Amino acid sequence: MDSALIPEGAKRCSLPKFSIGMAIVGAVLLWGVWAMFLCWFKGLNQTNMNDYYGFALWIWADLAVIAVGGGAFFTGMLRYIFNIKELKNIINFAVIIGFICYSSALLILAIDIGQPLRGWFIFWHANIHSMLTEVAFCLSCYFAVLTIEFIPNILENRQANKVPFFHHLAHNMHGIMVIFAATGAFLSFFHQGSLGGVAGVMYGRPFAVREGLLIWPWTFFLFTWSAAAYGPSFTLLVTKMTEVITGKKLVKDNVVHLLAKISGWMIVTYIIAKIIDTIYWAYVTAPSLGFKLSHFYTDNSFYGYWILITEIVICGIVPGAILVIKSTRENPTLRLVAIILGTIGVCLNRWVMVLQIMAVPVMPFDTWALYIPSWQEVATTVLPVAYGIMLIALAYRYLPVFPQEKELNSVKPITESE
Amino acid sequence: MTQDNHNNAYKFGMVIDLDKCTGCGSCMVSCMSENNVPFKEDESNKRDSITWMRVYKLTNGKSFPDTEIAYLPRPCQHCGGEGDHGHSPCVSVCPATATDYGYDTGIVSQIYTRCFGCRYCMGACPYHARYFNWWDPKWPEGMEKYLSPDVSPRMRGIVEKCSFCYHRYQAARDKAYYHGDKDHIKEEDYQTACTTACPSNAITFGDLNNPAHKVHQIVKPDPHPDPRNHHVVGKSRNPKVFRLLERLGTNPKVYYLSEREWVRKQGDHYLEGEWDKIKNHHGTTSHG
Amino acid sequence: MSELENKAKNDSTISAGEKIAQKIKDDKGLGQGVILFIIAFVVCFAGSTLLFPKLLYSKKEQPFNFDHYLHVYEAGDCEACHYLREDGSFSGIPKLETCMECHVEEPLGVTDDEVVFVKEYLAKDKEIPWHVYAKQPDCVFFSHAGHIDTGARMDFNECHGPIEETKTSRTYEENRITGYSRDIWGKNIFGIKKNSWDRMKMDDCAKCHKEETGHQGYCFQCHK
Amino acid sequence: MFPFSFEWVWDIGHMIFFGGLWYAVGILSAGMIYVILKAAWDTMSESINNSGESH
Repeated sequence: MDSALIPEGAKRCSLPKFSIGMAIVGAVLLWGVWAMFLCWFKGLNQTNMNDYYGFALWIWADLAVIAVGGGAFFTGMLRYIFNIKELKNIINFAVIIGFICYSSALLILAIDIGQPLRGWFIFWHANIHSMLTEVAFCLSCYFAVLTIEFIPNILENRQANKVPFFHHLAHNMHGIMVIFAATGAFLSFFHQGSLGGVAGVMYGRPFAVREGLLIWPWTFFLFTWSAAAYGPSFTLLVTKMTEVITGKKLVKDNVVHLLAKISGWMIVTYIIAKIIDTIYWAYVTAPSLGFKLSHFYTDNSFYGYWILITEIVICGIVPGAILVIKSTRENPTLRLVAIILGTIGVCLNRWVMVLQIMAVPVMPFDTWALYIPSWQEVATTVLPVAYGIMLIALAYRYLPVFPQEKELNSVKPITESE
Repeated sequence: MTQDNHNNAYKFGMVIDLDKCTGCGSCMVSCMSENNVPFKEDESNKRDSITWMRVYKLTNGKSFPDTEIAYLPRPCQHCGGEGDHGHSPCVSVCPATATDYGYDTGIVSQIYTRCFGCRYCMGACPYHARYFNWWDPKWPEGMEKYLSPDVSPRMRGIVEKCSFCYHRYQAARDKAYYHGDKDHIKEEDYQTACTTACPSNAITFGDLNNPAHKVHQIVKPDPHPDPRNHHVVGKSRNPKVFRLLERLGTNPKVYYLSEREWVRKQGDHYLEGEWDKIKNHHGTTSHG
Repeated sequence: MSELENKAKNDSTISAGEKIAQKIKDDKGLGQGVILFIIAFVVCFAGSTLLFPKLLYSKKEQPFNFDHYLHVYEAGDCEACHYLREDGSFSGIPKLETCMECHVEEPLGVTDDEVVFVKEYLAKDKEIPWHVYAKQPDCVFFSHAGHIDTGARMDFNECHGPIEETKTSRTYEENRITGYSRDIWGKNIFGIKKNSWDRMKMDDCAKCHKEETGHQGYCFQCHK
Repeated sequence: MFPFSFEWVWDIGHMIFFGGLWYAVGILSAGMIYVILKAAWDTMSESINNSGESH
């Protein structure tokens, strides 16, 4: 029915089958949208946040999607600025994932603020000394960059490309993409960093505070580094998931291996920096404020040392090692384990740097604060996932996302797919 | 406010005698009614109800018969920030400049119509002095007529906190203008609601910069940075006076006074053996 | 085959740029398009400048007309009714009690407005619900003591305009969204200011403070 | 955000921060304008060339 829209030579499942899949995900999306409107019209009392625990589950989701969305800027930087040719086979998909992540992040921020109609104050009345201001500016600008990077791919749709203007526009945009990618890399560097700075500058919170360079605490650099390290892992993970669901091979192994290798080396270097940072914080920064490390990890039912070990060893050193060593990297199972662990690791890091901070008591006579998210918070956190699945499905069905798809799937007919 | 006023600025502060405090809660009640704090339908969850002034209960952790109790009222600490330069934990992080540090008074403001409710300041404040309006403000019927016209009520979705009853400072300044001496607000003309309401006179309020004010005489603030930690300024030279979490360098303007060592020790975190070294260290000079 | 194509075929040696220029010149629809654009622009412009303020502001008449000119003449000066109290606070618009210092239960004149005043308010001992042109939003603290003779020695015309010369009370306009008086945002929809009293937004306060004191002020100086 | 807004101060911090911001915004918008104009130009010249060659 919609075969005229489907990329030439590509096999896609039937429209009814596709529609049923979309309807199921769409139902989840609507649930999230309903919760979103509840938060907007009834206020943040719909959540289980309180004055002790002022950041919700979705703020973690916000930081996490931005972190894993870092694959777009880093892959883009490698493709366009360092001119690594192989990556052109995955850059489209990396951009789409980035686009989903960043649009979700902006949406979450719009739900999170208590007075959404005043959201523009952050731009208009900007306090440039606040890390959050830098986040807002760079996030919005970088979202514009991702949109610009996504547009040519949309215009390459079979029907759209027949319009001469669109054809030329897509072609010309490819021509100067290096400029957009460079601007994107610049913006990304700062907003990823500023998100890390958000926690690092809170000198009233010994669990979060870090010393640093000039105005930037070390978390600034660690966040940028970790997004660049784990982002490509997430890109690979989503590619793998898409391959499993569609039952097709979409990207050649050499491309996957290259990106995995880059991600691996970035993870290894990051985790070394992270370990140094953790040790310095545990043995110098925190004790200078009167805190022992055990203060942050004991006397409560949830935040134990396990979280530190999981983040650094299981989800840091392990995936880093797997991806760096050639034999394990080229083993599909181990590689999958590594990219899953890596994605969990960076998400866990964001959880620690935004929510655990709220839980740790600072005044000596104060108590741990724990909270359980309400269904509205869960629904609005699931919302971006449903939205992401729908957008990827639509993009995969109608846009030439994977340049190698035709070549890889031309020999034998492939099973039906979504 | 002229620039030269910057030089002989006020620095309003408070000292609370924890040995006099009985934990009666008068300060909390007077604060709420003075500052138009709204009610919640169900006030049983204290973690999302608004209490600009909150009384904490401290114990020495010993079992009967050695148990001792102290109460610690906690208003906004009006931090001067690291080095007392005005970069308070909350002010420096607010993305929309909805809160600023008044260099003329040392008071940290909160502008309700500017705040858009990102709650970053709440995360940055270690004292939990900032409160979010989770609900629309509501008062029992007819009670809106008793609201103070000098204090702006707050809307849902924004952050609020103790202002050291700033409207009383504004009124005192008007009075000083009328009497032709705008640069000298009398001690008795500007007192916060909690200070005047405390039945045991535990709270003393005034200008920390003015040696004639009682608060200055009790605290004897050291104008020089602490040689052991340059972020800390205004340490008390009175050995019985301490501030909450002084080592973080937030430089609060609320001081606490207690004869009891275990109470003073609860003001901050100390590693093993540190307290014994630190407890006798006060401002650089003993005469003040 | 269109006229354009003919031309292009006949004259294939000229460059692409010249062709496009020619194409534009030949396009008879262009003139109509330009006219349509201008009309649309004028409609939108007029709509936004003339209609929008009408939609945004509701008009309210004062309870009855008040003759400032006559009252200043009779009472001697402004301070007879608007004065500073001893605690430095400002009396604002006088209550009925102050009016009754002169209007002792009987009219002093014969105007219709005075009839309304006596019948509706004086006889019923009811306060007059004046609409206050200069009323600032609730979050604003304004110190009269700090600005008039006791403080910065400003003339009240600077903010209120020549109100002592007015014989009638103008219509009060209220912003339907914010509920603020139109005098705050200003009469001119583009925010152009001719007189110092045309507008009283935060930026206007800050500008004067900056000029006079060297600092635009900390938030709490003017907020509550 | 703009030099006429209340919070603006002509200090080094504002100049660096907003300098960087407006620089990035400027590059992005200039790039997009250039690309759109060039695409329009290409489309027009192509349509003229094609119509010329089609006969």
